[in-house]
Amino acid sequence: MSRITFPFGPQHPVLPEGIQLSLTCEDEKVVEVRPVIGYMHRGIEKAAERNPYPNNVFLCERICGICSFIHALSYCQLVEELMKVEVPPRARYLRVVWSELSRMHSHLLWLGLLADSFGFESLFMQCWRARETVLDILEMTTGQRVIQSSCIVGGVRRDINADQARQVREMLNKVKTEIDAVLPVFQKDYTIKARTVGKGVLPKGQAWTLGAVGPMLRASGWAWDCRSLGYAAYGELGFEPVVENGGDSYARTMVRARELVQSYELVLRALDSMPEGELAVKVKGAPPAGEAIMRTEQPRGELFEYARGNGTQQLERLKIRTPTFANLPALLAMLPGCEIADVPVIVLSIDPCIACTER
Amino acid sequence: MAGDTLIAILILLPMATAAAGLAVKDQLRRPLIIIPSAVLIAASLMLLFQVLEHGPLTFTPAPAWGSVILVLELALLAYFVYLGVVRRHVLVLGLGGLQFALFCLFKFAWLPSGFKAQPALHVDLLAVVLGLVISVVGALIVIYGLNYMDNHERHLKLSATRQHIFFFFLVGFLGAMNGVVFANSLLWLFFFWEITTLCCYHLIRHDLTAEAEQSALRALWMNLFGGVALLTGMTLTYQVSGTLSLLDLTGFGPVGPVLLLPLALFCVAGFTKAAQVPFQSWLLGAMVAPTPVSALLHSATMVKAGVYLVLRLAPAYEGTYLSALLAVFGAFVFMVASLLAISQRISKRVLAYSTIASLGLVVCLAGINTGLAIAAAVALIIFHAVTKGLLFLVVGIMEQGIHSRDIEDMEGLITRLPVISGLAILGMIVMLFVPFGVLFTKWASIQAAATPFSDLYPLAVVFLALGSAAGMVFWVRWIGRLISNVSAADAPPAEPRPEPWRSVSYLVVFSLLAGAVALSALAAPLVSSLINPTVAAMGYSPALDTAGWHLATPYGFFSPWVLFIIIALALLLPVLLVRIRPEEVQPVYLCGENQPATGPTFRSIADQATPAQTGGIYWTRTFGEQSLNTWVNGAGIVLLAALIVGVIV
Amino acid sequence: MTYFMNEIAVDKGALGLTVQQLLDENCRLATTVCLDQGDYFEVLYYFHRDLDLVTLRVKVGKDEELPSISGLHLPAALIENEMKEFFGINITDIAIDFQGRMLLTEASLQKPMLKNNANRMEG
Amino acid sequence: MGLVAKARVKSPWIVHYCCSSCNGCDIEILACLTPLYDVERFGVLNIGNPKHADLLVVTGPVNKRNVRVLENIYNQMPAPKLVMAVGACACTGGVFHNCYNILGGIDKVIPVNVYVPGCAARPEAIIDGVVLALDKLSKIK
Amino acid sequence: MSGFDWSVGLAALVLAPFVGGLLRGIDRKLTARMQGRIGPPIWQQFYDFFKLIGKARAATTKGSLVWIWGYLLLTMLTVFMLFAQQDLLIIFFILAFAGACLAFGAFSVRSPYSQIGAHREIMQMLSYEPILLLAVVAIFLQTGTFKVSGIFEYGQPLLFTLPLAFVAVLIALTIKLRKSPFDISASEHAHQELVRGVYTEYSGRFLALIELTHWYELVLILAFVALFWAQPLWVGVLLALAVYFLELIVDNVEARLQWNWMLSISWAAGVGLILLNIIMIEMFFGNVLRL
Amino acid sequence: MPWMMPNILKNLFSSPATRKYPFETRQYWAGARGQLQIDLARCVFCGLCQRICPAQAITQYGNKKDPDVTIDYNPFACIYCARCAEKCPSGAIYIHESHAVPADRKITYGRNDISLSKGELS
Repeated sequence: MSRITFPFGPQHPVLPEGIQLSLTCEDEKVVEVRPVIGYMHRGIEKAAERNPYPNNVFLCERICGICSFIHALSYCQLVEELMKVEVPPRARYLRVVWSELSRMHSHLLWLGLLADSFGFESLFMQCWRARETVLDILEMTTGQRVIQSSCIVGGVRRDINADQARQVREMLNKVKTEIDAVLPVFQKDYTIKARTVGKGVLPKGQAWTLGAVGPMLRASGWAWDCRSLGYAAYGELGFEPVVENGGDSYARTMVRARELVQSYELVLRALDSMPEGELAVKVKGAPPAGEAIMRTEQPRGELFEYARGNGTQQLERLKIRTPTFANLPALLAMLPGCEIADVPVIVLSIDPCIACTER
Repeated sequence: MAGDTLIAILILLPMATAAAGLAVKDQLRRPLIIIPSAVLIAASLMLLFQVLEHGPLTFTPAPAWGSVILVLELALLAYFVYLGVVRRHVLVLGLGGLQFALFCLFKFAWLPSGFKAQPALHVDLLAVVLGLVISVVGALIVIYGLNYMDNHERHLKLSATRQHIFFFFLVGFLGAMNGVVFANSLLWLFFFWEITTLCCYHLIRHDLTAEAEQSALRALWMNLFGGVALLTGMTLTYQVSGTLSLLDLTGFGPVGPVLLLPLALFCVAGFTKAAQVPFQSWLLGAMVAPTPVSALLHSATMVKAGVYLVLRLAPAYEGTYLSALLAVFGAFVFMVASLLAISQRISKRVLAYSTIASLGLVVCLAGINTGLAIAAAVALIIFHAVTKGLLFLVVGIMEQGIHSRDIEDMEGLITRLPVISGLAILGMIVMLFVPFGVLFTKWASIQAAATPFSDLYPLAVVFLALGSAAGMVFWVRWIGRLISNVSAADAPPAEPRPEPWRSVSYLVVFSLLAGAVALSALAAPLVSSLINPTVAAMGYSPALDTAGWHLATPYGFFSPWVLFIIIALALLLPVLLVRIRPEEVQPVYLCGENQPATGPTFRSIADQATPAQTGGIYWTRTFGEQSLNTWVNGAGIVLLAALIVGVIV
Repeated sequence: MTYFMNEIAVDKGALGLTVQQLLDENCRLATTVCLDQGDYFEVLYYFHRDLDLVTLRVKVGKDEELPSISGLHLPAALIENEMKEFFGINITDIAIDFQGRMLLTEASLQKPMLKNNANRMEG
Repeated sequence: MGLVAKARVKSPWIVHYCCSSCNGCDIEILACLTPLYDVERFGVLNIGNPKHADLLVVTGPVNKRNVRVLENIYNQMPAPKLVMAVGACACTGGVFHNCYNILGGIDKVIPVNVYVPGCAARPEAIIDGVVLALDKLSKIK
Repeated sequence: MSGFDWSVGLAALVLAPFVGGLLRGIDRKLTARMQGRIGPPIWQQFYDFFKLIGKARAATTKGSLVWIWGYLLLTMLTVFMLFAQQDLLIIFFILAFAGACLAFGAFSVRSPYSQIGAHREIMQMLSYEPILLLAVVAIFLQTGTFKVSGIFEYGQPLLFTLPLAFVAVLIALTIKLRKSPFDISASEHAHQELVRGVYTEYSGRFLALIELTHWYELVLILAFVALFWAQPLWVGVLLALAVYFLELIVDNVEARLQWNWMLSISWAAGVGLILLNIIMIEMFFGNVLRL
Repeated sequence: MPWMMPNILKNLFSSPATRKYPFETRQYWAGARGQLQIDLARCVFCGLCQRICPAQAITQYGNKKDPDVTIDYNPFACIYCARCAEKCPSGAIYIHESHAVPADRKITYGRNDISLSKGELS
């Protein structure tokens, strides 16, 4: 059998980010995949040991611009845990609001990119059009579209007042209408099903042992979501993970589609039950010597952070394990045996965030 | 020279040469073969003019020849049985024994002694066209074989040459082939037919490897099966009509229904010889033989004997159920062989499948059985023999240059062996694209198939359309593999000069290419002077109008030479006018990870340089023999059964 | 946070055995954290046990070898490569070894996460 | 040739390369292509292949590994070509200025014609950048 | 071939790029509108074309450039022949040669992307060739000739008796125009796993040549569609435009499929429909050659 | 069933959603972090902004007491987090809602390029 070997990335129209998959194919079937990473590696963990700890919020936000808010949230909660700071309740609710809005924009972005990966340009446009309204909400409430910088150690920087809350509800309803127009396409369109059903299957057992997290794991039948841990205000909002059983790209699409609706409901619920009060507490001093870990649920899965303080303004160690890093082994297990045409779909089905992975 | 002398030369000279070749020293082989080859070509041309001028020739040799042939024939049949015994091959033994027994019964029990099918030989235009193909293309291939076999034996490092045996069968075969096409008496036909089977067997097993032995035995039993069918048909013909003369069968238009069964059996015999589905496997196995064998027996001549028989009998079954089913069967073979060829990466197997497909097309055209169809069939036999012979010979030279038959090893051969690759590409273009002869026949055959010759024509035309598209795939891919620009640094070293570049082999290849191109451009005169008279001689009204050297049917219009000029300009002008300066040459796109070196190399895991490989795609899972063969053979058997059963019913 | 954290201090010789026990209990590796403690490395293995965590704490001398657990648990290969690259910790027999070129290139600062390794200020 | 010069301004095809960006600017560039901003109004196509592109849009700072990729993509683009650095990181290194694997802004590697500030650069700023790039294109003879 | 045929053919050669370019521009505009965008001006294709002409020359091999010229010139030949009312079979054979030239051009560069693209290109040819040939056969069964002139002499719209063949031609059209769901060898849209498939290695003026060829191809294919309503011709032109609009809609409501889907759809549905249509002709409408 | 059909038909027959920037500029949201302005007249040169800036976009040249003390601000390095504006003790740093504009070179405001004392940003 003749072999075709070629690089897929780092610069490739399908991949928005720099990662190279060196593919070896027989006929059009992929038989070997070798990942080459490091195109996005910056060295944030080291830089975070140099900066004073409050500045790291802005650095951590920029680990990844798509899930930027949850990176900031996670870091803030980590330092709060390390320093034993209690966050005011309103801040916790606001954090949930922005987290879920981020998740909505991330999932809509992903749905669009998935559509693009199988050449469905108009669907891509439609998803991104819906997403713009979410970004408007974020810009209105936090001041910026994608990198919100509204979370700080000890609380949040911005409030959502009653007037804004009303506007947010209105705009969310608009988003919901647009989502409702788009989701049936993903769910029912024959050609989309032809491209996603049975593509990149990850059986339940394998999903767990290969370390998959987030929608990947949930699409393989595991009700495993870090939001169940009840950080921020999730414990009070009543949260149930979304689970699908197919384990293929279609199931992952469905998990994200249903999470989109779930996030919409969570935002509304959080806005309804938001207590009045302070936005932030004043944090004094430096992180004491000791360790803390923090796990939050990003749109892509579990974000695991570890910090070690030493009594100075700098952290001694900050370790960030991002969801795509955990999902990579699963991706490499799914690719061999697929067609070249399926590679973009399968790669996108893990919702890769290479900037996260390589930090 | 008298016609009967020419016939005798064409049949006996090769045989005599073959016999002499066994005796002479190796140094003398060249002149011994080249001179008679030239004589053969000249004789066949003279015969052509003779027949064109004076009409068909008939000739019955002295009765003594009949006895000679009988003795030889019995010996031959006994030899097949012997082969079955020593090779311990049940099928060969069974079929050989059956054939022997049937022949003895027929000859000695059923046929009245002294029965003569008169005339023994009959040379009409169809026969002479075939004779021309055999003698000209055959002689050229034999000449080519001289150099090829020298190289071949050098490569195999044989201690003693076996070329005398090789050329004995190869040259002798030419005489037998001429015998087949000139024979009118079915007895004579059967005799020559069996000789071709014998030559085929020995030439396939020439290299004496285990694979060659096995393939040769497969070819043998399948051809013996054909022999049995031929013999049975012959017996039945005699029982039904009391004649053994082809002229009697075809001379008076469509035959009565009782004769259809023997005709169907003759067709089955033709199918085995022409390696039609489900008998295709012997031809594919035969590709282990040295390339001149493949070129001569397995594409240009012997397999043509099969379709020749079908075509020769066409007037006899015109308008019958048999005819309609033949059309469908041929079109089906054309389609499946083309589809199977898509998955092949061994060059000679691609050529073999393509040959089967072309022969299927001839069968289909014979089945369509209209003037246009028969004209297309005759034209296809001519064009196919020249072009496919050319391609086989080119592949032979390539194979000796790179020591591989794998198309994947031919990647970028245009940079390593430019002359021979260029010839190959031209040959394939002649095979595939529009102003050339093969495409002209395809044009005519789609037209012929689209005219409602029977109720089954939609099936035939659909098969033809699918098959011709499939043909595109494997030829285009093959050309694509050849022209991929491998830089000299990446390429595995080829033998710098596999063949001295002005050698006889190249001369043969060049003359075949020139012949193919000239015949294509001059298709109209060819049609008007040779093909139309042939068709008319077979009793059909010629359907091709050649006014102004254009080709026109009642339904369509095609001007080979005008298109030839335009397309040649469209392809040649850019070659001359497009220039790129060295500084404009850029490396290929490799996602930005090009290694700054020659050839497509990218940096991959751990910054290591990794060569980008560009393999061919063969869609093996879809078109592979493993996934298709069961269906194909099943359908072929069903169609053949329908043929026989339908005829009986 | 409502989850349990068990911490087990493990000798590096017994690491493989402990990991195998955890895997048998249907745990999986969440991540590892490596700490440069001056004259030795402290490696923390975090395992998911459903939503809970189990921590293994291993001390490795700077010039000692640490056996890879990727043979037992393939997804550990990436993070082990990363540790090897960032700290120069000598992890042996990694299932997929990037030879220290996974995230860093030849031109990069080598072993960047070591405490005494000066950060390059550029840009 | 007037026609070509005029056409050049009307049809800038972009190839986008994400150096070590955080994706913030990348998704804003994609957002520019989507209905609400629709840079195809200016003839912009995200063509994805440097050999076809006129405008290289780079986000993020250059790191030690992708420096060669960036150079390669730039070299594969046929002249006339422009480079647009989008976002603080692509311009100067931004918040990653003190990361060890970062070389800095992309102008350390290839010449940059248009700098678009912002973190992440807003779509409006990117459109302004494209317009500025078109202005520069019109000056190329 | 009369002088009139010559002049119509030559006029078509001159006008086709304008029509084709404009249609492509309208295509992009309408596509943008279907996606809720404003989209480029309808002259955009011409801007692109002239811009590409003005780019610096760069190439990977000479061979690929030569084949691209062949692609253009042979496609022009088909346009000329169609408008000069020649034999449809020959026209589609030449079109196949032109398509093969595009594949050869991509094959002659040793680049994985363009070579996989070329393989898919020939797979596309395997998919649409039979449909086009059989559609010509179906037309022949109605008009009794393979010549375009015969369709005009036939006098009544072919669409009435060849509805299924027409639908099958639409499938071939989608493949030939590289629209979703069959834009597998090279997409009009940039985001494709093969980068730009067969076009990957061309830049500057050679890409412009490909663009020009596409305009000719578009005109050829739409003219073929118009033949289904050749009398009066303006209805045929409207029909072709309607079909083009339909293609745009299809392009925007489908995901890209894989080659095996394309092959099975075009062979099962496309060829099947034409076969059905031929049987319909035999049973209900009457075959002109048997009358 | 082509499920996308209603969407595209609706789009086709309604006016496009495109914001016609740069021909029409949309109202910015109140509180958007668009660009930074430093009013040197109010600045007390305490150096806090330089210290807390995560991107080191602000550089102070000279000591508070020096007569030629000045601040250099690089909008192309700025990440617009507005931390400086929040922390500035003298309220000399403002955040504007309009977005920062692109340029063909990296203009900095202050010492090297455009003078900050004009207090104007285009």
